[in-house]
Amino acid sequence: MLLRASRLLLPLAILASLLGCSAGESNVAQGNRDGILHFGNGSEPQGLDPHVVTGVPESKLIDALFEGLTRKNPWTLEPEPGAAASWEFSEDRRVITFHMQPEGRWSNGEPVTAYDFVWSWRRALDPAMGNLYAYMLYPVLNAEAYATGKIDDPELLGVRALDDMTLEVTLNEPTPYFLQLLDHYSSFAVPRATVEKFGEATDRFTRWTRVGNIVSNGPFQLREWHLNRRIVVEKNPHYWDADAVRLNGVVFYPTENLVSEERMFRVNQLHVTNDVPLSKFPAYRKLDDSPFIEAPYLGTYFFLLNTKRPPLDDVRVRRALSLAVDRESLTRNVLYGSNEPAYAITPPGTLGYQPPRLFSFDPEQARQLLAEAGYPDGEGWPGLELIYNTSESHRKIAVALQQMWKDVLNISVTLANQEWKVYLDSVSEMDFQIARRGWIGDYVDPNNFLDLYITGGGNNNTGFADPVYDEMILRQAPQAATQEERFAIFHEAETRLMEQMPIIPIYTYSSKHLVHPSVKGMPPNLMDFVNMKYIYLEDVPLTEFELE
Amino acid sequence: MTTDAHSEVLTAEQGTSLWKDAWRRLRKNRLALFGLWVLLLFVIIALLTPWLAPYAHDAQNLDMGATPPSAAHWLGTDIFGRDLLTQIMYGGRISLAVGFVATAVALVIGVTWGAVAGYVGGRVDAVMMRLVDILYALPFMIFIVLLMVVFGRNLLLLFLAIGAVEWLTMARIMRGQVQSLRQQEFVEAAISLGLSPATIVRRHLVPNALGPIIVYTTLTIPSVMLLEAFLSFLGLGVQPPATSWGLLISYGAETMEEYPWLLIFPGAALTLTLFALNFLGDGLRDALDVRGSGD
Amino acid sequence: MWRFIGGRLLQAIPVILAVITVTFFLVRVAPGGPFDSEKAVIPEVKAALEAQYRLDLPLGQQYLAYLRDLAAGELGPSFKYPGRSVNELIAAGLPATAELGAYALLVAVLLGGLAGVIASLKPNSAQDYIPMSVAMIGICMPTFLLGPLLVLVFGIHLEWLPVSGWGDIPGDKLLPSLTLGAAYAAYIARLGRAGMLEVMSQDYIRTARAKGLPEWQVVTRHALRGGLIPVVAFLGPAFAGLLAGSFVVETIFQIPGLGRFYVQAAFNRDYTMILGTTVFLSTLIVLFNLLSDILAAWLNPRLRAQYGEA
Amino acid sequence: MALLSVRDLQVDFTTRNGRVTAVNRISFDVESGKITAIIGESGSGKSVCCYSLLGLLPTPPASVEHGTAHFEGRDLLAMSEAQLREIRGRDIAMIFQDPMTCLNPYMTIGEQLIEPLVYHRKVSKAAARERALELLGEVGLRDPAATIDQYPHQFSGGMRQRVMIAMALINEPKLLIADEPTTALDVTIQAQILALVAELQRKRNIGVIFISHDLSVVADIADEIVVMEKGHLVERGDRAAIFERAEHPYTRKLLDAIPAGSKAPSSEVRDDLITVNHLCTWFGQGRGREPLRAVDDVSFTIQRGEVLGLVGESGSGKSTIGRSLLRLVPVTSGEVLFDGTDVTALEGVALKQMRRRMQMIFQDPYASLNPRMSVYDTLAEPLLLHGIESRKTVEQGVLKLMDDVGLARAFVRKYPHEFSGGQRQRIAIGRALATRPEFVVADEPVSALDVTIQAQILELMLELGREYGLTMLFVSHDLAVVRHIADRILVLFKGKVVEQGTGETLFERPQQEYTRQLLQSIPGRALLA
Repeated sequence: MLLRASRLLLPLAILASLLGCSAGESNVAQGNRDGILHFGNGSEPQGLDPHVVTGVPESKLIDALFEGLTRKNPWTLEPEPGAAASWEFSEDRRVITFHMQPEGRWSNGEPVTAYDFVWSWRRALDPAMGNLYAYMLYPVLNAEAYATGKIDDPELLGVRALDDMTLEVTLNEPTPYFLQLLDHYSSFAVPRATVEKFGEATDRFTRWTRVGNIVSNGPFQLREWHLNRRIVVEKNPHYWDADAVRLNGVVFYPTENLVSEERMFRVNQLHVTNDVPLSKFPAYRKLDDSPFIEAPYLGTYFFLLNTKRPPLDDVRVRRALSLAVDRESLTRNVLYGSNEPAYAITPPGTLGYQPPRLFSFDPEQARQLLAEAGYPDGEGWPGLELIYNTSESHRKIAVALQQMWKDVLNISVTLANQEWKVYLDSVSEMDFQIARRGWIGDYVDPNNFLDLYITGGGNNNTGFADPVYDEMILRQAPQAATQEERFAIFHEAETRLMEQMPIIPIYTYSSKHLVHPSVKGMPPNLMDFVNMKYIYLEDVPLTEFELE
Repeated sequence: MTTDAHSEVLTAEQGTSLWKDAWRRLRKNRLALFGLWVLLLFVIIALLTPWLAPYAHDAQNLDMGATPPSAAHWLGTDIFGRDLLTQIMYGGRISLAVGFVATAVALVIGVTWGAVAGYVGGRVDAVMMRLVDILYALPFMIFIVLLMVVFGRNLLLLFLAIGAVEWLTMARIMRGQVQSLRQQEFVEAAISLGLSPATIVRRHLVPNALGPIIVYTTLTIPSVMLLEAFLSFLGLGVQPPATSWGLLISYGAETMEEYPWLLIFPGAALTLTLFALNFLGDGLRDALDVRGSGD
Repeated sequence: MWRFIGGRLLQAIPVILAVITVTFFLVRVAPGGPFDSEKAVIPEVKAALEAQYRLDLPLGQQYLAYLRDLAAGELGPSFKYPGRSVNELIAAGLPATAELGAYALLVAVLLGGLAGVIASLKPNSAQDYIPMSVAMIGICMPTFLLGPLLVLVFGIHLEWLPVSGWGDIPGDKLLPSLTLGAAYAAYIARLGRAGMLEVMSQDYIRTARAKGLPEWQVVTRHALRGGLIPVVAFLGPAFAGLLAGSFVVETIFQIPGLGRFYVQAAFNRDYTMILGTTVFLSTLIVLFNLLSDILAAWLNPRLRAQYGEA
Repeated sequence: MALLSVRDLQVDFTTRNGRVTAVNRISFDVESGKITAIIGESGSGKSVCCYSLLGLLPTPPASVEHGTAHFEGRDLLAMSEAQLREIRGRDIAMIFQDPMTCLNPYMTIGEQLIEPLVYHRKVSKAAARERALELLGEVGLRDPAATIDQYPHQFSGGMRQRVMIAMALINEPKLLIADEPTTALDVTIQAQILALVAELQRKRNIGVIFISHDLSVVADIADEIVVMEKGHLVERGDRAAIFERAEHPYTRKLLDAIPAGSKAPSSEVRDDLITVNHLCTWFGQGRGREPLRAVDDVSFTIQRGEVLGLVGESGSGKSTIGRSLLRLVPVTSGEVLFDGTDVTALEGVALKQMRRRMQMIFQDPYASLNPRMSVYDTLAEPLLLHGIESRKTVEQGVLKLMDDVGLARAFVRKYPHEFSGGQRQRIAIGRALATRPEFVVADEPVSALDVTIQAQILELMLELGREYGLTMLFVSHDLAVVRHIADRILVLFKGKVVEQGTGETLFERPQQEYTRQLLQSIPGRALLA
């Protein structure tokens, strides 16, 4: 088929090349010369208003354009000065005082002040705004009450400006990870004058983020925005640390199609890809000086078990299912070894926290548990359905699991893929028996994973309810005196969780990118966080990526 | 000018109906017969797959993932280490069933609808065809998702969903045919004999409009097989470990550089079916066109 | 003629209205809402969002409000892209899609027409079988396969053409047009062949030959016009189909077109966007069907007279 | 020396059933300034013979096996395609049978007319157009300047044939081949076209080959006549020799087939089976336009057992009357009483029962039979529908019908396309008679047939009419045919009856100018007289 198609098209292509329609200088070559990074960004961003949008592609763009009070260091993930030059904690660690960057400027030259943050946080929490990420600011005093309309007075919020350069934030209780939240875009400041020029403060539909209108305080400023084509940002001369910014600009491409993105990279049209097709891993790994960069990612891939429905209401069945999964084989063969098997909900190594490991692949014990539950060798098994949202890799994992359960336990599990929104509906309504699920951390702390399973939690979705667990997560851990003590509580709680097995953890996520050798200053990290400020391009000779 | 000569040369042959006669003609068309045999072979293989298949269809061996063709696995294995030949055989069951049944659904609805609209004409025709226009313009994706949710997931629904989409074009073709046929005198003759409209449509119009319908049908079957893959992808239709040629091809397309055999063999199965169908369809059209075979 | 066009446009109004109505209620019945996301949404936030999009009103009122806006030419704000109106998104996506569709149609007509005519001149010979076999494969080769395959050959291995983009690099429009046009080229080849075979057996072709015209003039001057009428009748629906069906090609080649919006809107439950694109596309379908009828009439004097009278 | 001299021409066809010799060693000459007529039935090879001279036969299946054809000293059969192309349309031009299909419907007649001139003589388009206008006037087209840019469908059949003739003559050819140029036309038009051909031929002194199945057509114009039967030349000679001293039995058969004489009027007085009162059938032409009054206030009666002839040109409304009687077209006003029942008011079962009693035979035996139904199915359908035969006895019923209409029983499983036109018309008659009707409308049942077949079918209809006791409405444009079969004749003009009477009275004492015109158009009148 290939042969015939190419024969048919050959004359046309020859014509095209005669007309001088050859590919010309590649983006990478041009970019390396001019200091422009060509960045595969996954999909077209919803928008650029930090208080409106959600999602990863948006975060990459907003991180380049805006800056929160702090900014993560991409190597250490420690908060370092952003819009705030320094900060100090009160005795009880409930009050933080931020000192603004003296040279902090918006891209129109206006100074960035503490008042900007007060105004912006009020906007972010305003119920009328409909900010899906408002809860990121909930540790702030009265934030939740304000956001859910229980109080109307923004003055009661635990954020106020002492003067232009000083911002005081009061928390509900000491929150060790609070500084981490400050580089999430829902806590960013937006330019009040610009926003109000184009409409109401809480109007989601204004044009203030368009090219020519938008004013931002990050290392870059918006230059071009062609829907579904590219977004171009250029260096912001008013940025307080502009001297440290080495890129002259970044071009973001909405690369929806994995295969196309990889091909763009292969012909040097992209410096960095957003993702890598699974099947390309081996070929790229084999290359010398491989551009294939993989790193653990703060997220866990797992399956939700509906503990309200038989036979999954029996903990022995849940454990049998989990023990029958050969995670080693799965990650090695289906995922081409780019992920670590997971045996608990929390990814290993979140700020030094190590999750408990209670079990491993154990067919014998799995069979025994199932027999105890009343289904010896699968006899009398009522059947189960596993749902997953439409995706190639979800399908692969589900298919592999289905067969493992059949081989080990001799039980049948049927698979059903669902279109994304249907799947979301099924999960939130708990209209499933087993459902594929993943959780990506918003900040580096075990709490972000463990508080999912408190009784009635919005993201619980398993019917799991354990008052002891709730007590540990909601009461004991926040009041722990030290991080060690806190982690110990978490460890105990997670042990309880995994004993009752409302979820079957499968593997820890990893971030995968193809990164051109010329790109420097972009270390892989647990949050897959890209700090464009530190990236620079080295003019290395262009390579042809000859894949086998 | 040769008709006289022919009618004298030909001797009387016994047959009973257009269809028997068509079959007699078809038997003389070697390409069409080839098509028919290939299709029959595929159908027989599909029916006997549980006994013929070299491996169990869901037997995985993750450590043997994606191996090229070998003595043990003639067509290689997929990424789960499942035998590709087995997969193609089982996939054929689904694809052939979907292709034939869904197309049959479309055929029945489309031909009836188009014939009635074309024959009755006037306001009835206008309303019926506007309805077709409306269905054409509805967002297909939403429609499918809704079907899936309202009726759940099963193969029968898949047939209906595909049939419900494909009948539109069929109806348009049929209507055009009927409109031109009903001008002909033999239809007037049928009316003056006192035949009911339904009988006229069934006996006089439909058989004469079959040519383009058959050709369109042979084109519809393979595209239905691919549409099935798309729907299965959305969640309507077959679910793993069951598979179909369309699904195998779309999976194969993603790894065409690494594991070309995963694309080539299912693609070959579909292409072979397509050609067989086409030969058979052209042959059938010629066989039913009693005029064409005269000279 | 004007009367005929006017009548057809008038007929289109109830069709489009019905499409709007069915779609409006269909999307709201479909499971999953525009604000569902993987992480649980706070009820108060959801309520605020629904109020902003009028989703808190009774369904009937929502519908009437939508129709009122529509009458004013307003398709409403997009759910997925806050701050952008559906009008703006369609306007942004249309140029690329229309251009792609036009090129694809050009490819389809040129390649398909040529193949069909060539095949028809010597029926049942190699000159017939080869282009027709290619056409058959073309009909069945899904774009999701053909596109990557072409890119692999011409973009990656031969490095003649860019692998993606639209109007960025010279030549980047060739492969997408080819990919999208292939299936239609195949259909046109079949239609053209059948039409030409029909015409070539007509008496007036014999007349033309009796005049002593060379065969190529017989074909081009006398046969082509009649033989390609079925093709022309197909062009309208084909162009509408190209516009609505360009999603896969747009995704493969990273083309900033309407097709991506159309399909993603369905996945995102972007109600206004689904409705907007559907209204827009169904209007286009009606218009292009009309256009191809007019074109067919222009080519066929007998029909021209009929419409002229009616 | 003759303009064209054909010697020993043999043309074979390769068919699935082997080789068939369509033209078998034929020789004849065509002189400048003379009309040579080639006469024969369908399938006699007369057209094949002429087409082979110009290389217009598709090869294969046809092949010229033998012979020479010298045109101005050069052998046409030995020429290359390119050389032949030089001659076609320039030195030898053709006109064909059906002017409806022989003109390109997608081009204006002007474009088509100038084509040979521009191509062969390299004349400029403007000059060619001038010449075309001139010629169109010459062939009798009114207002050429206004009509030259019109399309063929805007012309009547006769006018199109005039255009065809102009197109053939535009290059001043030396030889004109006219292949049944009047067969598809009404008699009145036929007479005009024949006169035109004869006149132009005399004026330009060109040679003409005139192909026809009907000896009477060429009776007035042919100089030489060649008679062909099944590929063989059976007789040739000048006009007088053929018409007065024909020797070959086949030629005699052709002469005998020319319809002549009136049916003896029946003296029996019978009751009226059909009474038509003030029948109007109008066709709407869209809003705001005058309806087309196809049938305009027509009244007449038909007695039981009578054959009523209905004569008129195309468009006179004669077919519409037949269809109105059978409710095949909606009647605008008036009543049609059949045995006392108003047919126009019937619905449902009553209509179905009435249809059994009234049947129709159509003009075009190619279109009036369902191509996908065998003779058996076609005849069995009405028998079963009206319960005339049961499933068990239907086969006998079908065979009986075939016997009645003179079809061999062996053909029972064959399809329409396997039959000749005459045989098809027999099937159609069989179908109409299957319901044992009392009344039959025959709409030009023989006008698409060769004269010899025409005679047979007319005989058959007369015979069956007697046997079945049929009442018949016989519609035709040809007075000679109607006179032969009808007891009484109505002459129709523009939707109105202008004259009626027996064949004798109309022929002897026509009252109306229009009737006289019709009479004068009958070809070969001299011959009949």
